[in-house]
Amino acid sequence: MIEKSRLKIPQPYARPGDEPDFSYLELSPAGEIDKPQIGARTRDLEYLANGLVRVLDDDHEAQGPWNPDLDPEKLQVALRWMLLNRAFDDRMWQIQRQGRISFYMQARGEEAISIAQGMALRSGDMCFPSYRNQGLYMYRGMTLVDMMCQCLSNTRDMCQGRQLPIMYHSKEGNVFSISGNLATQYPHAVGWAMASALKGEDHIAASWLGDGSTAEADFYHALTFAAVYQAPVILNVVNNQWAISTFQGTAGGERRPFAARGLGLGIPGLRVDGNDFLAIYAATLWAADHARRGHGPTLIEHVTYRGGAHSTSDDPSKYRPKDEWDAFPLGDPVERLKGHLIKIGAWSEKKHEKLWDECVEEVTAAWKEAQQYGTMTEGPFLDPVTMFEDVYAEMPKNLESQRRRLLEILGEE
Amino acid sequence: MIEKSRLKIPQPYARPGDEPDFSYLELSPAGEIDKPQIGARTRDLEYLANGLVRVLDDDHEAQGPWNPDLDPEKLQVALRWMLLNRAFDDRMWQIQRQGRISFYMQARGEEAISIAQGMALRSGDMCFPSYRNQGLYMYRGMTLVDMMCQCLSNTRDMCQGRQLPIMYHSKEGNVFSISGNLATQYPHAVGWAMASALKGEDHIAASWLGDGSTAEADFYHALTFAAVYQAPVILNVVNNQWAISTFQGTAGGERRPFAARGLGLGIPGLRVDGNDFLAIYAATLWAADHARRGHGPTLIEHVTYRGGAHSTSDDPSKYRPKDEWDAFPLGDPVERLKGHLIKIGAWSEKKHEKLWDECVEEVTAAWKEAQQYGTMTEGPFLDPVTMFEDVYAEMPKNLESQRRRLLEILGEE
Amino acid sequence: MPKMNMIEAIRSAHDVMMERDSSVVVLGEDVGYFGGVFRCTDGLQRKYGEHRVIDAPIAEGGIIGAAIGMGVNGLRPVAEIQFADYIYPGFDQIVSELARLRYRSCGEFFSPVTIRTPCGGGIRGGQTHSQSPEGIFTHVSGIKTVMPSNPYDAKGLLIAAIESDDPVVFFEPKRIYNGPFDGDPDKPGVSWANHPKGEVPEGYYTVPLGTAEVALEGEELTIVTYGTLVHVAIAAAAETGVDAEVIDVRTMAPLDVKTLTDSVMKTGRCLIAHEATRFGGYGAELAATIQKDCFYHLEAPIRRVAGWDTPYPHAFEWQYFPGLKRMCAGIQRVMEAE
Amino acid sequence: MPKMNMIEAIRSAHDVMMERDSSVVVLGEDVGYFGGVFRCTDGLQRKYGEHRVIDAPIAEGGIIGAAIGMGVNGLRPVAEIQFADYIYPGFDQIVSELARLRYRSCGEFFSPVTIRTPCGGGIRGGQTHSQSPEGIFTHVSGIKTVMPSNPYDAKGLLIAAIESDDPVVFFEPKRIYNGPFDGDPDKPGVSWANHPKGEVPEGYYTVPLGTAEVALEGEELTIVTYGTLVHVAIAAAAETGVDAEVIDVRTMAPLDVKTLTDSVMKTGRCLIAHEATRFGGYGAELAATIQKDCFYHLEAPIRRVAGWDTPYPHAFEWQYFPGLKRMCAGIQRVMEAE
Ligand SMILES: Cc1ncc(C[n+]2csc(CCOP(=O)(O)OP(=O)(O)O)c2C)c(N)n1
Ligand SMILES: Cc1ncc(C[n+]2csc(CCOP(=O)(O)OP(=O)(O)O)c2C)c(N)n1
Ligand SMILES: [Mg+2]
Ligand SMILES: [Mg+2]
Repeated sequence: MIEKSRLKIPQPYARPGDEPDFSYLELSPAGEIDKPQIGARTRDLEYLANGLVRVLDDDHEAQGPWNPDLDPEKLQVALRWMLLNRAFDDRMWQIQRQGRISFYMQARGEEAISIAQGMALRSGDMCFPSYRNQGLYMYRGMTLVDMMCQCLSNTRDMCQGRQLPIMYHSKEGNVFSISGNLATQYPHAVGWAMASALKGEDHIAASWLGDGSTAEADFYHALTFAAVYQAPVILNVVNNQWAISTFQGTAGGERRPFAARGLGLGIPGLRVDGNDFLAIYAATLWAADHARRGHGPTLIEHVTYRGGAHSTSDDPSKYRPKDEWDAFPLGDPVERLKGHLIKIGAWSEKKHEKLWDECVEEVTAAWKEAQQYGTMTEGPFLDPVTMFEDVYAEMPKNLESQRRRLLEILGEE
Repeated sequence: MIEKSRLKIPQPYARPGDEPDFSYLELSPAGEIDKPQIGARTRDLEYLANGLVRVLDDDHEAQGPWNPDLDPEKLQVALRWMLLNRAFDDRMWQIQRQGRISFYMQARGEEAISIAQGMALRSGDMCFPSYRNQGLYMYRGMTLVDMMCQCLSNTRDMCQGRQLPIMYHSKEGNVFSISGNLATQYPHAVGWAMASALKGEDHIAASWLGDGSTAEADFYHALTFAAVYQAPVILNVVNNQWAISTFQGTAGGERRPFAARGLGLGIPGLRVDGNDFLAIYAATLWAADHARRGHGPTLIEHVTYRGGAHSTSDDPSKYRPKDEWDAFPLGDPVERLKGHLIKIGAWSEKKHEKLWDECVEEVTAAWKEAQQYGTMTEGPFLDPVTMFEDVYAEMPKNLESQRRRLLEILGEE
Repeated sequence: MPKMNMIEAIRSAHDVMMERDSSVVVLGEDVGYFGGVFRCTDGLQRKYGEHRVIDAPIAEGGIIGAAIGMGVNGLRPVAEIQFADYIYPGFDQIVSELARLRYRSCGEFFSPVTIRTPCGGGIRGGQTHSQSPEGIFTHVSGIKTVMPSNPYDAKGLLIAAIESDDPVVFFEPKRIYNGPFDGDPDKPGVSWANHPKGEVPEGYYTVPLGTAEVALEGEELTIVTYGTLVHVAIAAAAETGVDAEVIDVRTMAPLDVKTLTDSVMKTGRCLIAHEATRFGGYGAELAATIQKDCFYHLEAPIRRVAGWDTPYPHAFEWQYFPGLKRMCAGIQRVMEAE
Repeated sequence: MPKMNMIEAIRSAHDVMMERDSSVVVLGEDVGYFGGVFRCTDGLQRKYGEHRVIDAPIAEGGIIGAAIGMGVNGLRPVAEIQFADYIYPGFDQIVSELARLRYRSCGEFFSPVTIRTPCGGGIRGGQTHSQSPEGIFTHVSGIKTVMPSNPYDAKGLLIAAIESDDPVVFFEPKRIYNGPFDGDPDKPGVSWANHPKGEVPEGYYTVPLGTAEVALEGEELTIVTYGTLVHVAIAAAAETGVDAEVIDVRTMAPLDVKTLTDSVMKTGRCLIAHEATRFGGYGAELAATIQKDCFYHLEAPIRRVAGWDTPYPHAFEWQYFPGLKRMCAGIQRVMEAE
């Protein structure tokens, strides 16, 4: 009975074998989008959801009202973090491929988001990240060794072996615990921000999720609560065009940008070039200011591209053109920041190479150290009976006796 | 620690003791809003979510491009259904107050919506109503006796005593079963519409929920699926200003109208005077046409007022001004249609009174008949062991044996 | 000692805790200005303001999700879900987040949310205002599940729940909000005023989570139950003349196994009763545990009296509800066995 | 007879039903072009087109809600939830709508949705890719709950589920997608090719819902289990030398009580095993029912071997998983009793 189907099934612009096609992406030239005053009426901000806030133009120059005018030194620092993020990902990917950790997810192509926003937020602001925000943990003080130990589930693992690799958490750094369940952290960020406002503090919260995850209920719950209580929160949608094998249109991104998703609730949306460090930084500062001054939430859509596989469990050449990233009109965030620094005379290819080598070395050294705390095959190992801890604040009797039982069983070995 | 709270807590415009205040309602004069062509670009339809489609002006004249130009006879028929709806509600309310049914919910003040939309849709279109759409069941052929028998849980109850009063269903009339859970029917309507398109049929679906219910996940799921697959569906938000004790701002209606809720997904929104029969009829025809011709979903917000208590379980004078309805600028839908008919010379006060009396009599006669099939206190009674049926298509063993057990226990009496 | 019904006791628990601890905030549908559809939060907003007693959008998932975030930021949120039948939209946030946060972050993050929700039938609520879904929560590690059967316990357990750093799902059997109920709907309503557990201290006290209570001492049979059915069990003991011991579980998870098994070892017979549907319900866990620990003391099979495995039908709620008659029949069956 | 692993068998069930019945449609995350993250729908979109194998937004609640509506409009939707751990956002639609629709409309409306979802651990998935939530569904009247343990049953049960006018939640133990697994992760992987239940007819056949199967005959002890643990139980029987009868429940609800109780009446001893956490799990229902019906035949308390009452820890999955060693210990304890 389906032959006569009139249903519309969204189609990605290119599948394996097709020419990559990003003509669907509506772009604005760098510098073109106006920057509104903090406190402008929400209705007057709607244009921001349709345009694309860009600072870096194709010649690597910073343009227009969103240019945050950062010192070259600060930009060099940013570049270093982005490179470190990439070097870390490269290495961990390789390590997973060697079977030395069970799983991994990269941020390749999206590094500018975590680093720019990490830098634009204050340390007292609380971050509720998704699994591609490792850069946030790094920038906020988590050592590479600690991150690797988490991925190894070894004796220094902050998660004590309980979580899949990459599911970090950092109370100290004000970065929340990553969940395997998509989008669930979004309403937490809003609740956290509401509490901050209730306490009369001026810390804000920020959260991140992917284009695909916007379809989950929690995304909407977060928008609703944020709008109703004008919670001081920045809600980021990282639109990297893909959600595993489905393109952003499957999440409803075809007719209006994700930045517009909150307009119906009166939440301003900023659509930002997600591969442009300066634009992200400026947009985040704007949204943070907006929130901190009591004007409520902002939704930021970062237009970017998932440069690698979804995770170590899939092969993207099965569902999208192999060379799609090369054709992505917003390029590679690392290359673009580098190009800008070179353009303004604050960087060189040579320095860049050296920095990259440094990052790779730093990662190598960390990996050496991390392994000392144990690997999947070699000790020291975590004590399995720790698995009964932290289910509750105090261990109840059923867990105590199960713990004893496991000890008995392990003792028999 | 909360003394310094900076959180915004939404405040209704009036509470008991306050002067009613509807200045927050953005109104447009009748006839002012343009009527777009079917197939216009979604972006060009955004203005419809901000304005208010009205046909009947304050002098009871029909104005502007949305005037559906209906025959007076048809309008008389509509008025009759609206009056019957009101007479039915009045009576059932009274009956509940006498303790003869356990619960009731009225549609007072919202009658135009069910009747106008029931009339504008085709009989093959499928309706997924909320609990204030009794008018839809009536218009689509359910007899008052059947409705009363449902409310009585008597031997002719279509629900066989399983459901609270008002939770009707009508396969024949293409009106779905009402759920006690808010908003759950919304994605059903979208799935139904998707199936219709898949089968190549041109039936559309329609669903209804309240302003408060828009906060539920299912509302958003429905919007997302409808947008992604361009499902032929009309999604109605009946904004009657209140959700039990909370005003529409608690659901996020303060900054943008509910009609705008789907704009971020590219779903056109029509904000309609929900007490204006002609406007609702025209808007529904437009949305139905839009859907049937393959242009996908429309969200219609009906701006109306809940004229009565939420249900027989609450007393609205505890949370809103007693005379708030009188101050509601869009009036009473029955009075407005009546006024229009009188204005065009097709009606009179006298005829109206007579019609009302007829409706009351019809209700009285139905109530007499309905009671013959049993009341809460007097037989005939339904057989309680029917409660084990329809849990599954065939009764599994555990239910069979529980059924026997109940028979045993009842036998002991 | 003041007399309180369960609604007043619950309100008083809120009041005591909001007074003592400024981090306690209340949120839910209609809980603020209106004071809740069952009036459990009545007067709190007037006393503590709109910033501590917050009317929420109708989104159970959003309420629980936001409460988790508030808890992470140092507050102690008490969230009301208007009916237990409407808790499912928040189920993912409860199971995947609230219950798991402490574990997955090794205690670095946790959120001490208390979720209160009225459950059970007997008020002509039909299938969507009568459910008892506790058995779905008891299977979820990381949360505590509580159901009081009287005003004294309700207040003491609720205070303990709010103070607990663990998340608690707190079920309130709405049939006994206003008075104990022995399962016979034809009798005139009884008030808590004459019930010893209707005496409730004004101030602060706790009933510790994780402790069952012997509600009636006896030697011949143990009835393990909770919520409304505690009263039905006591009435049935009187009606049948069986010298039954009635145990009020109070906290379903973590379970106070010892109080149960001590009793069954003494009596040798056990009946389990709850209002929720039988199949796969919490009573199964009770039966499984008791048969294992008391096997050599049991003189008869453990039986369950429970809601039938159907939705809760509006018109037949008294045929559905495991009332006095079915409780008596259950007692007799267990007593007759052997 | 063709050899299939469980993935192929599941795919084949889809294929057979899509071929026979044009109202069968498939929807889920990544099920279309990509063929599913576990490849269970691979090739179906190529064969049946994008209108029958539909890539859905990442919204489990939306998927199930839309599927219900499709079912009401005459389709037979098969929805995949990518991991059972992610079924909770759809829980309300399953419990409040899918399970209740036929009942509340007295059969006028119903929706024959099948929800497939991979469950269980043993693939290093950590706590959010390893859960076995069947016990939460078995308590919900109005849905059927199924978990096959081998390719033959997987195909036959899935066809029966798709054909059923009742909604079915169909759990697929992902650890045995590619081969049976006796619980020892250090042994090399085994394929279904050499297993009798790896022989799967190409075409249409059904395994009726609601029937358990004796997977291994024996006289001394009954092990009641399902899913992956069927294989662990059989291995443990061999390892311990106990003449155990292993019952594969296959359909958890409605339960085929007779096959279980016949066996336990014969053997007099019973061990129940599942991978889900023990407390409040489905094993409790099995124990409660069996102790009641077989009380006078039981020579020892019924014991449960199950996942610990914690989330599923990534690094300790083999200490968590109720593997060969714990199954053997369980057998021994039940055999030693008395
Ligand atoms: C509730 C839930 N459903 C499904 C999944 C499985 N899953 C993990 S990642 C993913 C795709 C997410 O895509 P997107 O949100 O765009 O993020 P990206 O991976 O592109 O960064 C899916 C479906 C999950 N983890 N949680
Ligand atoms: C999931 C769910 N949550 C809560 C309720 C309780 N409840 C019933 S009606 C209602 C208010 C609904 O308000 P609105 O959507 O505006 O509809 P209205 O009653 O105004 O027509 C609430 C909270 C419910 N029935 N279902
Ligand atoms: Mg993505
Ligand atoms: Mg309303």
